[in-house]
Amino acid sequence: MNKKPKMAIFKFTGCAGCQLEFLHLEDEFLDLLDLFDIRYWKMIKRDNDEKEWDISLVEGGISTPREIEEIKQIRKKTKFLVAFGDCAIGGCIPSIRNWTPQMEVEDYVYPDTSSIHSMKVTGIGEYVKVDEILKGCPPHRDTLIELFKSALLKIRPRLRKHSVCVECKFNDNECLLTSKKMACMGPVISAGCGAICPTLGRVCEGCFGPMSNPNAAALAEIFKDMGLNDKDIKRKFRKYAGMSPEFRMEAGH
Amino acid sequence: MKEKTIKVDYIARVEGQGALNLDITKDGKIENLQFQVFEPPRFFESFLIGRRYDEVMELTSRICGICPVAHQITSLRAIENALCIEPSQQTKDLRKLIAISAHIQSNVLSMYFLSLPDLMGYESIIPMAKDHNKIVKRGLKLKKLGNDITDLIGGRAVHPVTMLVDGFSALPSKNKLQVIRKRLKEAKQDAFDTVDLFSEVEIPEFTRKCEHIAISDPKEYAINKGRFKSTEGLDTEETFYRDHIYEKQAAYSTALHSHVRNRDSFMVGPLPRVNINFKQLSSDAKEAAKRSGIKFPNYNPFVSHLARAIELVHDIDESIKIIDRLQLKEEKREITCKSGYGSAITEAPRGSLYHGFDLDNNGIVRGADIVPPTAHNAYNIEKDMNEFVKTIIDLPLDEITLKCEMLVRAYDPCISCSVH
Amino acid sequence: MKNDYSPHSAIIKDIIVEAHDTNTYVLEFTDKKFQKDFSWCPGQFMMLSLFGIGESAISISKVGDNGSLYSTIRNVGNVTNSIFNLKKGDFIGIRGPYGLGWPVDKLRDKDVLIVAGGMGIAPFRGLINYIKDSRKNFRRLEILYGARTPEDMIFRYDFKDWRKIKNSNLDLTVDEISIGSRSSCKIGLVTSCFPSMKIHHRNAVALICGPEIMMRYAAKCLETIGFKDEQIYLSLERRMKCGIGKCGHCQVGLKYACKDGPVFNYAEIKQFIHPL
Amino acid sequence: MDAYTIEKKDMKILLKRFQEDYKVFGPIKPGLESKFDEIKSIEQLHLDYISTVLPPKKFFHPPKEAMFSYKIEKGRFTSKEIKQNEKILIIGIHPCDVYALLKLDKLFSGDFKDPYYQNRRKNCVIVALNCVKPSEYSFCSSMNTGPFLDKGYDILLTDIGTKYLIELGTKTGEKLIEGLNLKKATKDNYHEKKRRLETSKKKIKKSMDALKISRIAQKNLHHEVWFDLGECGGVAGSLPCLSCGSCTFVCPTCYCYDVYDTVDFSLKSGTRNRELDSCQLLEYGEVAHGGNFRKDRKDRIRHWMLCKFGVAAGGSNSSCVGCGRCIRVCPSKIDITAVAKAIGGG
Ligand SMILES: Cc1cc2nc3c(=O)[nH]c(=O)nc-3n(C[C@H](O)[C@H](O)[C@H](O)COP(=O)(O)OP(=O)(O)OC[C@H]3O[C@@H](n4cnc5c(N)ncnc54)[C@H](O)[C@@H]3O)c2cc1C
Ligand code: SF4
Ligand code: SF4
Ligand code: SF4
Repeated sequence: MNKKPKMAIFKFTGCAGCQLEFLHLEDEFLDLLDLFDIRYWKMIKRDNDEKEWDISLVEGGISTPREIEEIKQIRKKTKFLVAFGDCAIGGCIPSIRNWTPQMEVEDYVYPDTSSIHSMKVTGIGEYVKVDEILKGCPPHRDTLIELFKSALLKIRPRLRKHSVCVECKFNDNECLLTSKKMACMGPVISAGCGAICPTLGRVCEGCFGPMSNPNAAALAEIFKDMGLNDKDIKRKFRKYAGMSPEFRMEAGH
Repeated sequence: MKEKTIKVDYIARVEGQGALNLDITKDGKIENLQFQVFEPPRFFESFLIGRRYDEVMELTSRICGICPVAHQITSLRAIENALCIEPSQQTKDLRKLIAISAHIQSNVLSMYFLSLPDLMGYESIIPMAKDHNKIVKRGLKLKKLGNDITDLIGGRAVHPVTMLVDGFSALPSKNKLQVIRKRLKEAKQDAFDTVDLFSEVEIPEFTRKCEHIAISDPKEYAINKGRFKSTEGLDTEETFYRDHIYEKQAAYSTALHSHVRNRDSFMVGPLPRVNINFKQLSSDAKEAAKRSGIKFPNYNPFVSHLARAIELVHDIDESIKIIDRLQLKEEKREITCKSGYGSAITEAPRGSLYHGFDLDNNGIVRGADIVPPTAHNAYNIEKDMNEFVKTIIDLPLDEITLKCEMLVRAYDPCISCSVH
Repeated sequence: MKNDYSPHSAIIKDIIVEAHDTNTYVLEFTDKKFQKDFSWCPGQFMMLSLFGIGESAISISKVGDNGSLYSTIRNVGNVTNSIFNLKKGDFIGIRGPYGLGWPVDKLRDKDVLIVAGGMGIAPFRGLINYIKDSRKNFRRLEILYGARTPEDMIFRYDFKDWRKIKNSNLDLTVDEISIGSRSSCKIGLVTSCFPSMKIHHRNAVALICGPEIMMRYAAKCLETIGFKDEQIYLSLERRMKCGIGKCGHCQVGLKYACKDGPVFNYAEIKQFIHPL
Repeated sequence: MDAYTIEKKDMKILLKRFQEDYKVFGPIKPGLESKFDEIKSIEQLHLDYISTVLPPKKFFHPPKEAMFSYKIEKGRFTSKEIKQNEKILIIGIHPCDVYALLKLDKLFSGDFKDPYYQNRRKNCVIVALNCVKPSEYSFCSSMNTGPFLDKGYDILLTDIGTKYLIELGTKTGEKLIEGLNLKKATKDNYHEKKRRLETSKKKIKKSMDALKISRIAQKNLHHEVWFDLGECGGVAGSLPCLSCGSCTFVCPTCYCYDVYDTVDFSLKSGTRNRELDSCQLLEYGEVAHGGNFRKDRKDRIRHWMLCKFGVAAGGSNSSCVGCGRCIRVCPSKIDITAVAKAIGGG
């Protein structure tokens, strides 16, 4: 009768925040243990089963040759592979370093770089096929729950990727960009967070990555009109998803 | 010459990717002991260069998903020190409250989710949840309380968003704070029960006197600010951190090893905090400590769990105190950029956390220096292990292995942080 | 107030496998009176509903003698996939019928040309049977049906009957035929059958249903052989969330596909379905 | 019907009366970015507001709402309509927004009725407020939807200096002020109202040809302005559209919504919900096999504008009322009146 989906959770180059977001489902945690058979989760379990999994959540980007091998192995043993959070999708914040020569980056931190095997950070999609992405740094708990439920129902989760402005409007917020002339990234960033930042008086910095079909060039132009210089604009786009094809131009080469 | 080899390729129930290696020779000597951190570095210090002062907190937050709040506050304070800004009392209070909430969350996670399964004989909390439903539920409830406070003040629990240089972008609602206050009151009993639980579970008898360091303030149990103090006489301001602490690289580890200048490795974390700042604990926390039967200062690293539980009692008391004095008024912030270096030390859940930034005239970062608690501890873990293994050398191999892992988990290392 | 969004419960009486990704479901309302009063016309659709998953617009391909509804479904997404996991005896929600069906009145005493692509044959099945049953009201019937492969063709068991209809022709085309298959289909686009049709455009009406590109192309071809826009009708597919002209998704120019369609006169919507 | 006046400082009397039977909502901030929210005390009420972020549409066709709760037992479902029967009163709705509601009323009735909208509408009293301080973005006067109102209200207020003129539109309105001992309105009061209407009209700078626009738009389906709006910008100084959707969500006549189900972990019960959707968003036109009827930005913004010009399926029921919100919130400075001008309907 054991038809619980077998689940695995992995960490690569990242901060564990996405796994924490999972752990922060305190109200649902015990339900989840009943519904899923968690077979691999290093941060939580000592006995980890490396056989095969129905669903794997992968947190973190890929930044070493060892990680490339590991993610390929995981792909082989996984039916449904989820890029869990921005790092796994496109490298996220750590990818800011990709614009600096790797040697320079390493020399600044380590006296002896011979034992460091880092490369540019990328998302896991660079090396393996990904079945679903959960946007966000970290993804919102609700989207995680949506993913779990749709996995149980075997349907595609409803994860809308329209702009943050939509959620911002749902909250009846005054627009920071048009009324306060603050450089908000909302119009090009994917919804999912509930527009937390604009609702709390801060511009959207873009932690859910690009929305579907964003017009980054136009927003960059708007920022320029507001008095931001080239470097400011690059910094804005070269943050959570600078490597994404959608923001690549604005993030600079 | 090897008789036994202890090898853990990927240490479970800690944050991040680390391994453990050591050989025991026939005559009981320990060789090749390595706490190998193979977590890939993300080079925060490198890519922070060129970023603006007001986004540093947002970036350093991503060093760690468990203790983002600590990184945010440390960054903010370092930047404020560089810009010679003294934030308002309200900002300090709110920061302290959110820092404490993060301590509650992280410490409960460490105690209940990561370490308790060892002490109660489970591989993880998952099977334990069936047999000890009440205990697990208590853990979840306490953790949720911590998270909800972070959520309320910061906007979300992981990588909160409201903290700014010299203030907050939005203040929490008073009504919601009152609801939290009520829940804190109710959680008090859970905190006492936690202390009881961790004074009852059996921990290894092992003591190694090493240097314990924490920030300290005579007026309060220091979290966000204090003098950098040790049990061996170190007593300095955060600005002079680099005069006393330096790092060395070990080839097998991406985490650097910290040393006290002219001395040795040292420990930071809840145990050093309780040891050094026992006097400043709330009276209930002190009382709970007394009842536990353990004497402080204490140099058994496994007592760290109990120290976390004692801090939990204190954290709840302190949170209520802060909520009661918060007025919550909108405040104006005005920031002028200037060049300079600023540094700060705070107590993250896992111990002292150092950030230092060099800014140019336009507020752009020219240099960054970050030392997280687990980087402070990494070398000390090896030193402890070296002594500890000697005391359990006669046990079967898998038990030695488990005990070694338990020692690592007592430190609740945050490996991603340590590498950053 | 009556709630038009509220689905009626129906039971799956039978499942007929049509192709590897297509099944026909025979549905009966649990409320027998409701079933008796149910009236429809060919080309209309209903909203099938699975609570927890969602709703989908599905054509009524036939209504049985006892009033049971036949819906032929291709497995493409959430709702359709979940319907595929259902068994005989399982329950499903139905709202409808909705929309305006084929313009049967306009077909009277006319040659009728039916052009179907893929799933597009589903809404025609009812119409073809209707024409068969009142044969004298219509003139020549020409059915052109194209699919990807012969195995993708649905209602194959009906072909024999359709071929028996007097003064009619059924032409089948496919994109490809696998080696060894004994198919009588032609390879090519449905439009390749236009030249051999025995109907005269001056007194004919063309009805098209299929993927939108195919419909646009077929309509264009019909224009070139003399059909006027007014003589062409299309049944459009759009995303539908409510089926009753409230949610907005199915707008085609000034019309809703759900309320004013899904069958439209080509002249009416031409300018909205051709991309800029 | 009779008309009355009330001193502004006495408005709390009116509010108190309203609160006896209704939960009262009104604008809570002065200026352009106000918000309709619950009014518990008179200090919260800011009738001097210029416009709100979301129109009062949010009370009748909320951004998100649950339609049904359902249960599945042994494969059979039962569903229950989720009803909302709270009696509310909204004070301070401007004429353009009232007109928008009248349009939505039509849209949500007809052969098929929307019980959710209609129920909420039935349970709500409208205390409208003539607009003496139109925003720089408004063009209601050319759409015949303002700045002053002639229908659609239970009670209508007009700021006539130190007083409000109170006009009554329905029996409900009449009943509400019964026994309050208000002063009867004088000729002078009406005179002042008229004077204010004239000055208010003069403040309106933008315009659009309401009578012609739908015809003109229909003739210009392939005008180059659509391409410019979607891809290059430069329509009266605008940048290209971002597809952020803001314009549609703040629009008082945009009605499109998406429907989706949620389940709880039992997978056996949950709710069927709806949420506002927008034709400016890519997902709006998606269908099976990767199809999308409005993949290009220019098609989406064209559709939106056409809808607002009354050339989409909503017809005049979804067309523009000239509130100016979309102009204000557009980060790319796209101005619907400028687009109308560009195609010759200015
Ligand atoms: C009038 C009418 C009559 C119809 N008659 C029939 C009929 O008789 N038989 C029949 O089989 N079909 C018919 N259809 C088509 C049918 O309605 C759709 O195929 C069906 O609604 C698909 O629903 P679904 O929930 O299964 O798929 P959905 O889950 O809605 O997905 C459909 C497709 O859309 C895409 N998609 C949607 N959302 C996303 C997203 N967020 N991300 C990525 N991709 C996405 C996917 O490619 C997916 O394959 C008819 C349609 C209309 C309008
Ligand atoms: S504040 Fe930002 S997210 Fe909100 S509407 Fe304005 S631009 Fe969009
Ligand atoms: S189709 Fe019309 S009503 Fe719907 S979102 Fe677009 S403009 Fe608004
Ligand atoms: S608000 Fe402006 S940028 Fe955003 S979708 Fe509307 S027209 Fe486009």
